[in-house]
Amino acid sequence: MSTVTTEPSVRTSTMAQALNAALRDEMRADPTVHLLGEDVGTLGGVFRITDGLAAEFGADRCLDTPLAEAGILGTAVGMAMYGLRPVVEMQFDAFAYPAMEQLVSHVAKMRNRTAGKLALPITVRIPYGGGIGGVEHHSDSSESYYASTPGLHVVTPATVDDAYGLLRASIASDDPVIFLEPKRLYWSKAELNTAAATEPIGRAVLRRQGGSAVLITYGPSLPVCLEAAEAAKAEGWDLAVLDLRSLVPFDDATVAQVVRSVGRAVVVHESTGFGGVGAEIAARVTERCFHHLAAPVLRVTGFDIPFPPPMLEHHHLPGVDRILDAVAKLQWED
Amino acid sequence: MSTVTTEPSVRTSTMAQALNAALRDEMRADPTVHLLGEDVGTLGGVFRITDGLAAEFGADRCLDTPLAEAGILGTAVGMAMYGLRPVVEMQFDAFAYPAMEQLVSHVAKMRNRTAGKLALPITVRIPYGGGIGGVEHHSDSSESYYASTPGLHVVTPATVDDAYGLLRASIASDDPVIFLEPKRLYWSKAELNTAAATEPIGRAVLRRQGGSAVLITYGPSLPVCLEAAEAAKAEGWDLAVLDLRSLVPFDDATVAQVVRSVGRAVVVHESTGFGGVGAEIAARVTERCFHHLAAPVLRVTGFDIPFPPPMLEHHHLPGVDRILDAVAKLQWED
Amino acid sequence: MTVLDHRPTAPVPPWLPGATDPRTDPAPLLPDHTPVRVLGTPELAKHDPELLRDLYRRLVIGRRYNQQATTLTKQGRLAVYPSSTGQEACEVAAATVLRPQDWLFPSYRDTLAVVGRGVDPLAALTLLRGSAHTGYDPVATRTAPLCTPLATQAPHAVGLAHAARLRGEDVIALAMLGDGGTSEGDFHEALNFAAVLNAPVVFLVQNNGYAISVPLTKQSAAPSLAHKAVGYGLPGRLVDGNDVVAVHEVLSEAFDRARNGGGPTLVEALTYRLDAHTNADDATRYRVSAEVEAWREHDPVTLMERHLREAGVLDDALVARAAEQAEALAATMRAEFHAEPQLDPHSLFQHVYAEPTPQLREQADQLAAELAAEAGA
Amino acid sequence: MTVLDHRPTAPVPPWLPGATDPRTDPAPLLPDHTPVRVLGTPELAKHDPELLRDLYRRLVIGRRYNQQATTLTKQGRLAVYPSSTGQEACEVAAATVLRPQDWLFPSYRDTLAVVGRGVDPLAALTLLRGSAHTGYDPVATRTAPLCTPLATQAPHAVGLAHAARLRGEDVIALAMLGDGGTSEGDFHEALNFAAVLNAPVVFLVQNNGYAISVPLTKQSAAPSLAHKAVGYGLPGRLVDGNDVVAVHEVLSEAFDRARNGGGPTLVEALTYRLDAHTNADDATRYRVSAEVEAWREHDPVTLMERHLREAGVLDDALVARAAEQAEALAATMRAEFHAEPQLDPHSLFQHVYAEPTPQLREQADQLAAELAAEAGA
Ligand SMILES: Cc1ncc(C[n+]2csc(CCOP(=O)(O)OP(=O)(O)O)c2C)c(N)n1
Ligand SMILES: Cc1ncc(C[n+]2csc(CCOP(=O)(O)OP(=O)(O)O)c2C)c(N)n1
Ligand SMILES: [Mg+2]
Ligand SMILES: [Mg+2]
Repeated sequence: MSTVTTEPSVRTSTMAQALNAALRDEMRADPTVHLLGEDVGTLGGVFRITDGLAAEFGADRCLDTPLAEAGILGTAVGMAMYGLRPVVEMQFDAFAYPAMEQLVSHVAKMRNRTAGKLALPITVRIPYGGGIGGVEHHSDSSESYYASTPGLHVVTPATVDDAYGLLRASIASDDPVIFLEPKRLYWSKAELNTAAATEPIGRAVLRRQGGSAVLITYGPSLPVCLEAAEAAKAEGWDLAVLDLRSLVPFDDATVAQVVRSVGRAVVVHESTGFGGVGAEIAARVTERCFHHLAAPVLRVTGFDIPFPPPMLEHHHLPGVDRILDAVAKLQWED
Repeated sequence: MSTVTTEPSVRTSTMAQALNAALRDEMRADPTVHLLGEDVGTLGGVFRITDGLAAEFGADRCLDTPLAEAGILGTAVGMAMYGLRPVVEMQFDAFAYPAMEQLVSHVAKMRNRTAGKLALPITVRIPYGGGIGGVEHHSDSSESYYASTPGLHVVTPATVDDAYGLLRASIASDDPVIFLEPKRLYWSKAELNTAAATEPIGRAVLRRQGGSAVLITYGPSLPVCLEAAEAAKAEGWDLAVLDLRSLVPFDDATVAQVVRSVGRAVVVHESTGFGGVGAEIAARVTERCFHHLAAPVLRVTGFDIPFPPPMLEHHHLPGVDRILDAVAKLQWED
Repeated sequence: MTVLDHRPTAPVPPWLPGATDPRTDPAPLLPDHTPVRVLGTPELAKHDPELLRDLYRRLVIGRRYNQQATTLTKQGRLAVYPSSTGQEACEVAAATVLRPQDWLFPSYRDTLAVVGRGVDPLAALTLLRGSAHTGYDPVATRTAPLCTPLATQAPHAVGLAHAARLRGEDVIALAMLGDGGTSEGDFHEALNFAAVLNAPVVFLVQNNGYAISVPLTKQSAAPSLAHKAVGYGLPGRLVDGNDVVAVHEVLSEAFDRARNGGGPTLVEALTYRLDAHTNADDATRYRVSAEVEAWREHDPVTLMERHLREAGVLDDALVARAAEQAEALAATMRAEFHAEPQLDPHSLFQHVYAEPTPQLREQADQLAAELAAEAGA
Repeated sequence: MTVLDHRPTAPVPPWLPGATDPRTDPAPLLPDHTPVRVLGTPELAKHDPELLRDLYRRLVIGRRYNQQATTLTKQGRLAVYPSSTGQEACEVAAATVLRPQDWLFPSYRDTLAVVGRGVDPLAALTLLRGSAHTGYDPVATRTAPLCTPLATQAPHAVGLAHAARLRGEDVIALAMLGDGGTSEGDFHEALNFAAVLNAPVVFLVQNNGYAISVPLTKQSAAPSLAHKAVGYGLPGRLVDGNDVVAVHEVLSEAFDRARNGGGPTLVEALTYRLDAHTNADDATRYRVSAEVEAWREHDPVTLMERHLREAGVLDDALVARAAEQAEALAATMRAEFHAEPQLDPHSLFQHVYAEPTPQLREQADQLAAELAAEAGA
């Protein structure tokens, strides 16, 4: 991470504000950091994550681009080639798809294609997931596309601290990072100490201890898992909750250690299940912890359907009950 | 499948020829079938899969389009909306990425978005995978993107018969099908009986019986697995080989039945491992067969790297030795 | 001979004369400097008074529709509404020019055009209400679903028009999009395909000066968006988008050209959205009220009323009739949206594929069990 | 005040005069009807004879380079070679116009331009040899990797030029692509970004009449590809792509304009590839030999030689010198490609990330163990 030249602050902050603070502090610390995207300048972004940054740093460093996602990311590639550190905002998950070719064929591969001569320190910020009543194309969870593309880091915060710390670490990374922002947590609040909230990419963290089983999750599903763990007490289950924070690289060491110690695991995410990141997690946990498992690693995920209309989305999103149903299936009779 | 109005034929055929025959027979049987793509007309495609079809059916039904994959697929969507049955050729795996937005936001979702009123019977043919010495961007295995997108069928043949039968079934399907053609098998040869080679989408098939363990695979890796199974005899292992043929829908019934009967499984594919389709297979097999498993389901896949240059690709692609190494790890001591 | 009539003739070597002469077209490629206007010009007199009165009536109803829909968002009856207030002239002209057999490819902002061509208002707003995705049958109504991913509907319009032409049927596709949408690759690819295929499709770009907060000056450096037609060998037309008669005239010409095998046209209509981008947007962040007020002076509804009255085509009685019809529509909307929507959780699994996969059947069963348990608890 | 100087001023309402006047530009938007030519015109005399001789020499070497590379494919020393035989005038002019600080964004067909600007021929061909992806250091050589996904390098050029301008550095980016590439969305988005950002970038489209088998008539209905500039508010230029002096002149003008803050230019060079698309292609499937022969008459190398001899700028000695240098290059290429390439399997894992992930470290160990076992066996 770049040297912080700004005053650290401690205050109650929403995740949106924490992301804004991370951008501001990183822009102050490193003049090569440039933001670009649709409506990021004058408007401050449709979620206001870039609020005030054009005013502070000027339109050149917080650029309202034409409306073309491949063009935005492709332009960012060129900027990075000339030594800038671009941070791209995609307005919503589904609107990042037009940039897929630039992402897969260039952003992810450039370092490899050039034997390390050309690094692309680009951060692509993508608000993702449902739970905010968005109409179609506004609630996709597209992490599996990115996580299965070698060359990308895939990071997703679930707390206010991590939103700040991980975004700064992502911008400072010399590799491209897909930074997935759980949009339904934008308005979640906590105390943020910017001096303390530093976090390198790649470490999972145990958010809750528990001896019966572990819920492995990330991003938007963390609060749901914590709620489920609380509710599980009534059933006599003491559930640990593990927050991955980074899907790539994956913290095999921490995950395996926790799973081995409890012997039962449920993976929870709201993205569709088939071919989702949960499949990878379940598969690799099983490969590494097979003889410690009392039951198969189960998955609680969104259904294998296009994201539903707002009034039906609660049926699709994994909730406390669905998680507890899965926990109940963990063959407690053994 | 449409009524076949052509004479069935029996002859030795390459996979490329079988695909060509399937297109021809489907175009003869159904006048609404239209091909479009880059170089599919006059040239007959860079792999000659559409050879002779413009001559037989005219330029309107075998259309050389401008060079723009999103435009091609988007145009196909409109054609399908008007009752045609478009078959799109993407020239290579990596060149399908520009069409990702059309694919994910429209092709995969249109039926769902319109409560079934608007079906898109589009087949997108994509030559995929390595093993032919292609330079960068010519050897990607992109099946995980498609398999994790609800609304798409994802089909991939590994034999000459299936190339014919599954392509016809895909074109005849009222849903969009991503038809992945293993390009290194284009020149593989077998007897093709077009009358017999019919195959519905969605059924896995056991290509080789075996009692020790099962190799679960598809597309380009089938011949490698069969070779490995043969070589395994020397080690005293009797390996079954299961060819999935369709990744979506997934033939859970057949897969689970075979895994339960042998108790050990290795998933083999050449796509990168992390977040690959193999993760889904391993995860769901484990969920369904946990107590029948003597060992964790292991995966043998390409490494988590951008596809290597031609002279190094053999190190990346799963080969017989790597498969046997995995089989050796199946905890035979139990 | 195919309808495409592609002659892959050898490219003429460029040192031979004539090889690179620009296309000479009955419809000149470059748009006029000034946008086409009819209101306030002698041209108005040439138009059928019945058509003019109908356009006026539709404008009044359209404005009321926009207002009522906006009110519904405030009452929580609609999840979101991207209003076309100020842009009704384009919406109405589009709806009016479409014949029953033609297809409309609307963007999210074009519910008014959708309703205008005959789709039930409730059905047209279903997506924005949030109870289902598309509320109408696109095939029966010949109206594609409202399209959110920008410009992605444009190639669909091309493909449909092309398919209709291949079948020898007289069908025209109208794709509607905004100024921001012209920056997307799909816009480019669609225009190029349309031109190469000579498809009977018309592109109507409503240039309302903004893509959410981004003004046109940051979107394009072109003399006009209509100039974009030149690079595809297509005719481009610039029209005052608040002059419903002018938009109708320019679209009609484009439709005639398409019908007669003349291929696609790109129309840029200069207009302005008087409301925010959607009810969720705060337009004061990026534009000054003086600008909005200036455009209010050129409001498409009052403009039309003034000029038709001047021309003696409209009188108080007709104005009152239109207002009544508008109120009736608003009342219907209020009533329909007052009722709670029918929601069926099981519908989630019904139309993912023609036949649900085994996986979806399992998942549907799971949800059914959950709902049963909830109901039991 | 920022270099972009965006003034998000209110859009002028269209009923006020002047609102929609086309941009008046010192560089007129529309290309001339006829492509710029210098050879065979009195203009030739105005050019520095040293430059002319250098261009000639480079053409001769370039032709030989193409021939040798093609031979290497036949010998199995290159996996594939997309030859620029017939297009050397564009390749040479591009390489010559670039200053050391400028950046080149080549397509797969532009190895000759890459070599021409000073990259080692072996390094330039590494991708096509198949031993590694990019053989040269893009930063040190200011040459982006050869780009295969069509038109995707165009936005990179824009971004780089924009970044250089933001830093106040005099750097121009030259993006090279083919006629087919202009159909891709990325081309459109790049031109639009370039225009809006007023970036110092030049787009050189080599219109060789074909995208693999697809002739230009199926690719575009535009009067010329240079006309595409109009839709972005950019100047477009049409040039005889087999006239190296003309291409050099047109590119130089475009570079001057960019350097002086005049922004981007789109240049279309009319040319022809005399070879097949690559050695793997069979061009007889889609074009007739009469066409090829007609273009041979306009071969860029012989054309240049003839006109320079006529102008008294070139004599037998210089022609012989150029041929010698070309042979020397060919000999170097033969020698370099005769050696077996150095291959390092471990390199597979080295540059996926700055630091290998734990997963990649495991996989690298696995491969190392496999290779050790193989070596042991
Ligand atoms: C591909 C894509 N990117 C981004 C968005 C988010 N978005 C919705 S509307 C909008 C602005 C569109 O502006 P314009 O095309 O001018 O249409 P208007 O809203 O003015 O009618 C944006 C950026 C989107 N819907 N699709
Ligand atoms: C996105 C993408 N789609 C398809 C291809 C496959 N392809 C390689 S070259 C080529 C034709 C390109 O034609 P043109 O742009 O005219 O360049 P030329 O080869 O004539 O130099 C095609 C279709 C590709 N490389 N990238
Ligand atoms: Mg707009
Ligand atoms: Mg070409």
